[in-house]
Amino acid sequence: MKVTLKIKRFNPEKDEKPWWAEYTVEAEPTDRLLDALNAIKWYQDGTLSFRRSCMHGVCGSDAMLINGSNALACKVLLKNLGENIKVEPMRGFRVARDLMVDLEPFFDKYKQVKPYFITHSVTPEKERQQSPAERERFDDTTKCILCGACTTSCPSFWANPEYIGPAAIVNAHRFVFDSRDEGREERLEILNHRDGVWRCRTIFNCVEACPRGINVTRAIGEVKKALMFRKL
Amino acid sequence: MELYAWLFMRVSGIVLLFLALGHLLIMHVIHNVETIDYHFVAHRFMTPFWRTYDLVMLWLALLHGLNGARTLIEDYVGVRGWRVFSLASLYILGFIFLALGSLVILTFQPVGG
Amino acid sequence: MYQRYDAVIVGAGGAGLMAALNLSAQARVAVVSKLYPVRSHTGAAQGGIGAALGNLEEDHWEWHMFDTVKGGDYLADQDAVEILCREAIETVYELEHWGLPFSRTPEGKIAQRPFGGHTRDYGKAPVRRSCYAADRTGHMILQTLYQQCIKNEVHFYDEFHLLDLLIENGRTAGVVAMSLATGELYTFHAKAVLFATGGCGRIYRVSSNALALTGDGMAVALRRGIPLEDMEFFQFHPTGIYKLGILLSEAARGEGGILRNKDGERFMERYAPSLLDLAPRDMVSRAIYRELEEGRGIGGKDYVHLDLRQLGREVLDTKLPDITDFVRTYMGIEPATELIPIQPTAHYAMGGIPTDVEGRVVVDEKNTPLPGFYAAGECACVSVHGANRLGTNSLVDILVFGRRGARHAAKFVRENDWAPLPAKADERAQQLVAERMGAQGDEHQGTIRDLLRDEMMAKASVFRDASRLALMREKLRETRARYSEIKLEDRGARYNTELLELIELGGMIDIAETLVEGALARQESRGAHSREDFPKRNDAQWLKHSLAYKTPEGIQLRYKPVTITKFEPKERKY
Amino acid sequence: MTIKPLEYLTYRGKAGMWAWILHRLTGVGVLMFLLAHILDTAAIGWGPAAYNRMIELYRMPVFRVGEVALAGAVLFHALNGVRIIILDFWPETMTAEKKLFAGVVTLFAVVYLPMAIYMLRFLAH
Ligand SMILES: Cc1cc2nc3c(=O)[nH]c(=O)nc-3n(C[C@H](O)[C@H](O)[C@H](O)COP(=O)(O)OP(=O)(O)OC[C@H]3O[C@@H](n4cnc5c(N)ncnc54)[C@H](O)[C@@H]3O)c2cc1C
Ligand code: HEM
Ligand code: SF4
Ligand code: F3S
Ligand code: FES
Repeated sequence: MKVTLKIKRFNPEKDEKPWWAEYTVEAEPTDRLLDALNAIKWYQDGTLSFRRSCMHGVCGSDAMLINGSNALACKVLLKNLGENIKVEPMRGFRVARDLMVDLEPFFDKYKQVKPYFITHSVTPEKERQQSPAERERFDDTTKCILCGACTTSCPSFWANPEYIGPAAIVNAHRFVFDSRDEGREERLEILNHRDGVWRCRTIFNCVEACPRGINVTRAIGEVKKALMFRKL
Repeated sequence: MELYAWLFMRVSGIVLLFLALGHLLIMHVIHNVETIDYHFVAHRFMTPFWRTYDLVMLWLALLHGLNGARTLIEDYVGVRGWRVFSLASLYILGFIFLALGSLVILTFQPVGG
Repeated sequence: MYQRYDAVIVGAGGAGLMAALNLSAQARVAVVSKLYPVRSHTGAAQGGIGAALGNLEEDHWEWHMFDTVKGGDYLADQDAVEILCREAIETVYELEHWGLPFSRTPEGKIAQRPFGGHTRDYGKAPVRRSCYAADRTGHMILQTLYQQCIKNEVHFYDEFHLLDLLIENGRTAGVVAMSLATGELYTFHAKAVLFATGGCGRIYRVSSNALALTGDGMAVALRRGIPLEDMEFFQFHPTGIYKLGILLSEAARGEGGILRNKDGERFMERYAPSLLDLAPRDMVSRAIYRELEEGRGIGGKDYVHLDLRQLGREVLDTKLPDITDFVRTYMGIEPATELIPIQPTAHYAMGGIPTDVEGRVVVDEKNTPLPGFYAAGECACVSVHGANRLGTNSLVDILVFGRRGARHAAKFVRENDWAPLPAKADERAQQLVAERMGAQGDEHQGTIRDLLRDEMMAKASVFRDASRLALMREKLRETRARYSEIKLEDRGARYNTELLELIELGGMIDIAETLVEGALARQESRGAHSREDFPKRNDAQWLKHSLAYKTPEGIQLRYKPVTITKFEPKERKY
Repeated sequence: MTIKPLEYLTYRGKAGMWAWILHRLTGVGVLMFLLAHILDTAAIGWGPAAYNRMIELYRMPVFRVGEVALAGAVLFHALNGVRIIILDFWPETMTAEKKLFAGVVTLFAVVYLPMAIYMLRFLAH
C-alpha cells in the first residue's frame, strides 16, 4: 500500500521555524512506522533525522508524536495508522533536529531520584534473598526503557517543565518497592518535593503512551500513598 | 507541604460531596430562585444548624477552590514575576472573600423577621 | 576539542559499563558512546546469563566449561573458558548485590532455567544454568550497570561516534570521536583505550541485531593494522521472527517450546536425539535449513514453526512476557493458541578484535599485546566461544572480560604516562569525514546497504561453499566500488546521522570482507562455519584461529594455535 | 518548548485526559460562581430590599440556564472528584480507570438529565 507521511521538520542550523515535509512511501501494511522512516532516509531524503536502534521496542530510541499521540515508531504498524500519517517530535523538550529532541533534561530528572540500589547493611556472600512475591511487587516498573514517551505526553509536564515527570517516578518506584533496597526514605523525600509526585494529576496520558505497558499512574499513585502513610 | 494540600483536596472533596450536592439539591432543585428571597434565607439562618452548614461549606469550598486555583497558577503562569503577583493576589482575594462570607453568615441578624 | 583522561572506554553496553565501573574508582575515565548507554543492544538480550550457581540442581563450573568448549566445537581457548565459567558465578552475585532484579525461586534464590547446549555431568542431560529476569535479563543488566555508573559518577560522552584509534610509536595514545550534536571532532588523549563497541550483525539482511550494530570498533581497529580473529564464525540464531529477524529467545525452548515443520513433526528428534530443541544454535539453524531444503518449510516458504502452545498463557505471560508481546505486536499472532513462523536470524559474531585473558588486544600469532589497547564484549575475541557461542555465554563474556580488561587497564594507567599524541591527531578522522562529506555520486545509501546485506545473506550465511563465497568476494568488490558513488544529501554539521550511517556502511564492507576471506580459506565445517563442500571438521589442519589483516593488497590471513587444557577435541554429538 | 493551548487539545489523549480537562474547567467555573455568590449573599447584610434586588437578577432566564450549567458543573466535578479519590486511595483500581470514567459519565447522565429537565421546566411557561 501507499502511505503519505507528513513530518514536522526543523533544523536549527538553517530553519527559522518548523515546517512540514511530505513523503509518499510504498510499504506493507505490517511494516512498522520506523520501516517507513528508514525508507525515506535511505532512498528519498537523507537529511531526515531521527533516532533508532533496536527496531523492536526495547531500546527506547524512537519515541515520537505519531498521529497525535506518543509511541515508539518501531512499535506501531502502518496498518493501524491509516494512509495519512502525521509525525512530530515529542513535546516539551527542545527540538534538536527534526524528530530528535534534547534528552539531557530528561536524563537529569532521572538522575535526581537516585536511580540506583542503596544498601548500608553488609553484603551477603551469595545472593540477597527475595521471595517471588516481593520480586513481583515492583516488576512492572523494572520494564522502563527510558524512552521519554510518558513524560512528554503529560500535560502537567508541558505546563511545568520543573515537574520531575512520570519516567523518573517510575524509576524511583522500582527501588522504593524493592524489598532489598534501603534508600527508601531518601528517595521518598525527593519525590515529596513540590515538583515531585504531587504535580501528577492522574491524567493517564503516560499510561497510554508507555510502550512497555507499564501502569505508570498506578506506580505514581503507590508512591503517593507510601508518602501519605509515612507522614501520618 | 504539597502532601497536605493534596490530602486536603481529597478530604474536603469528600465532605463537600455531601455539603455541596445537598446544597445544590435544596437550593436549586427543590427550591429555586423563584421561591428564594430574603425571607426564605432569613428564616433558614435562624437555625444554628444551617448556619454551621453554610459556614463549613463556605470555608471548605473556598479553600478547596482557592487551592485548586493555586495549582492552576503554578501550572500556567510561567513567568516568575507574574506568578508571584498572581499568587499574592489570589491569597489576598481569598482572604477578603473568606472574611466577607464568614461575616455575613455569622453576624446576620434578620430585619423585621 | 582536546580532552585528556587516564582511560577512555568506547561503547556503553554491558562490556563498556562493566569496565567503566571497575576503572572509575581508580582512574579518570570517560565513556564515549554513539548511543545513550541505556539504548545499547545489551538491553535486548532476553534469555539469561549462564553461571553454575546450582540453585535448583547440582551444577559445577567444570560442567559449564565443558559445555562451552564443546559448544564452540573445540576452537575456544580453554584457559579463557575456564576463567569465564569460574568468574561467571561471582559476577552473577555481584550483579545481584548491585540490585539486579533477578527472577526468584520459591525459596528466594536467583531463578535458573535450561538453555541450549548447557548440560549436567558432561553432556548427560539439560541443566538449569541460565540465571534470568523474566525474558529481559539483558535489559536488567544494562539498567543495573548504568545505575551503578550514575552512583559512581562515571563521566559519559553520549552520542559521540568513534572515528579513529590513535597509535603512536607502538603505544595507544587515544581516540578521535565526533559529537553528533555539534559535528565537532574530539580528540581524547588517553593512556589506555578499551573498545566495547558490540557486534556487527547488521551486515546480514535478516538480523536480530540493532541498526546500530555495524561493527564500528572492529572496523576502526582493522584499519589501524590490528587483525580481526575468527571472523568466519558468525552465529545464526534459529528462532527469529519470520522476515523481521526479531529474536525469540532460546528461553522459549528452554521453557518447553518445540520446533515443527510443515507436517507438524518435531524434526529436532532426527538431528539431536538427546538435547532435541535445546541443541546448540548452529545445529538447530542448520537443521531448519535442511528442513527447508527438503521441502518441509511451511506452505513451501522459507520458514518453520515454533510451537509455544503447550506452555500455556500463564507461563508465557510471566516467564516470557516480552517475546509474547513481540509476537502479538509484530505478527498479530497469539502464541498461546497459534504457531509462530520463524527463520534463522543473524545473531552473534564469535570473532572480533583478538585479546588475551586480561583484555589486552594482541596483534599477531605470538599474542603480542599492543600496550594500552584493550577490548571486551562482542567486538572482542578472547576466544571463549570458539566456533559457536552457547546461549547465555555472551552476557557472561562481556561482564567477566569487561572487568578483567578494566582491572588490567587500571594497573597500566597507574604505571604509565601518556603516550605523546601524534602531530595532527585528528587528521585521519578529518580526512574520513571530508571524503564522505564530499560524496557526490547519484546512488542512495539504502541501495548499497541492501546489496551488501542481501548478498551476505544469500552467499555467506548458514551454509557456505567455495563458489558462493567466491561470488560474494566479487559482490564485495562491486559494493565497494559503488560505495564511492553514493550521494550524501545532508551537509550540515549538527545531528548529521546520514554522514554517520555512511561511515558505518564503509566499515561494514571491510568487516564483510574479513568474514568472506576467512570463510573461503577455512576448508572445513566447524561450529557456525559450515562448508557444504567440506562437511567434516578437520582438526589436523584447521584447529587454529584465523587472523585477518587489512593490507593495501586486500585481506591477508594468518593463523594461531588454539589453547587446549582440559578437554581434548572429540566429535560433537548431542 | 512552551506548549501552546491548542496543543493541549490536539494531543490525542484518552478518557483520563478528557476527565482532567473537564475537571479543571468545572472546578474553575464553580469557583468563579462561588466568588460571585459570596458577593451577592453579602447583600443580605443591607436588608431585604437589597437582597431581593440581587435575587431578582438571578431570575433572568440567562441566569436560570446558567444555574443549570452550574449544577452540571458541580455534579460532574463532584463525581469525577470521587473517581480521582478512589484512584488515589486504592491504586489497584488504576487498571480499571476507563471503567471508572465510564461510570462517572453514566452516573452523571442518569442524574443530570432529569434534573436539568426538571430545572428547566420554567422554559415551558
Ligand atoms: C536479541 C538478542 C538477544 C540476546 N540474548 C542473549 C542472552 O540471552 N544471553 C546472552 O548471553 N547473550 C545474548 N545476546 C548477545 C548479547 O546480548 C550481546 O552479545 C552483548 O550484549 C554485547 O554486549 P556489548 O557490551 O559487547 O555491546 P553492546 O551492548 O552492543 O554495546 C555496544 C556499545 O558500543 C557503542 N558503539 C558502537 N559503535 C560505536 C561507535 N562508532 N562510536 C561510539 N560508540 C559506539 C554503542 O553505543 C553501545 O553503547 C543477545 C543478543 C541479541 C541481539
Ligand atoms: C462536590 C464535591 C467536590 C469534590 C468531590 C471535589 C474533588 C476535587 C478533587 C479530588 C480535586 C483534586 C484534583 C486533582 O488534584 O487532580 C479537586 C480540584 C479542584 N476543585 Fe473540587 N471537588 C468538589 C467541589 C468543588 C467545588 C465546590 C469547587 C469550587 C469552589 C471546586 C473547585 C476545584 C478546583 C478549582 C480544583 C482544581 C482543579 C485542578 O487542579 O485541575 N471543587 N476537586
Ligand atoms: S515509563 Fe514507559 S513511557 Fe515512560 S520512559 Fe519508561 S518505558 Fe518510556
Ligand atoms: S500523564 Fe501526567 S499527570 Fe500523572 S498520570 Fe501521567 S504523570
Ligand atoms: S528502535 Fe529501539 S525502541 Fe524503537
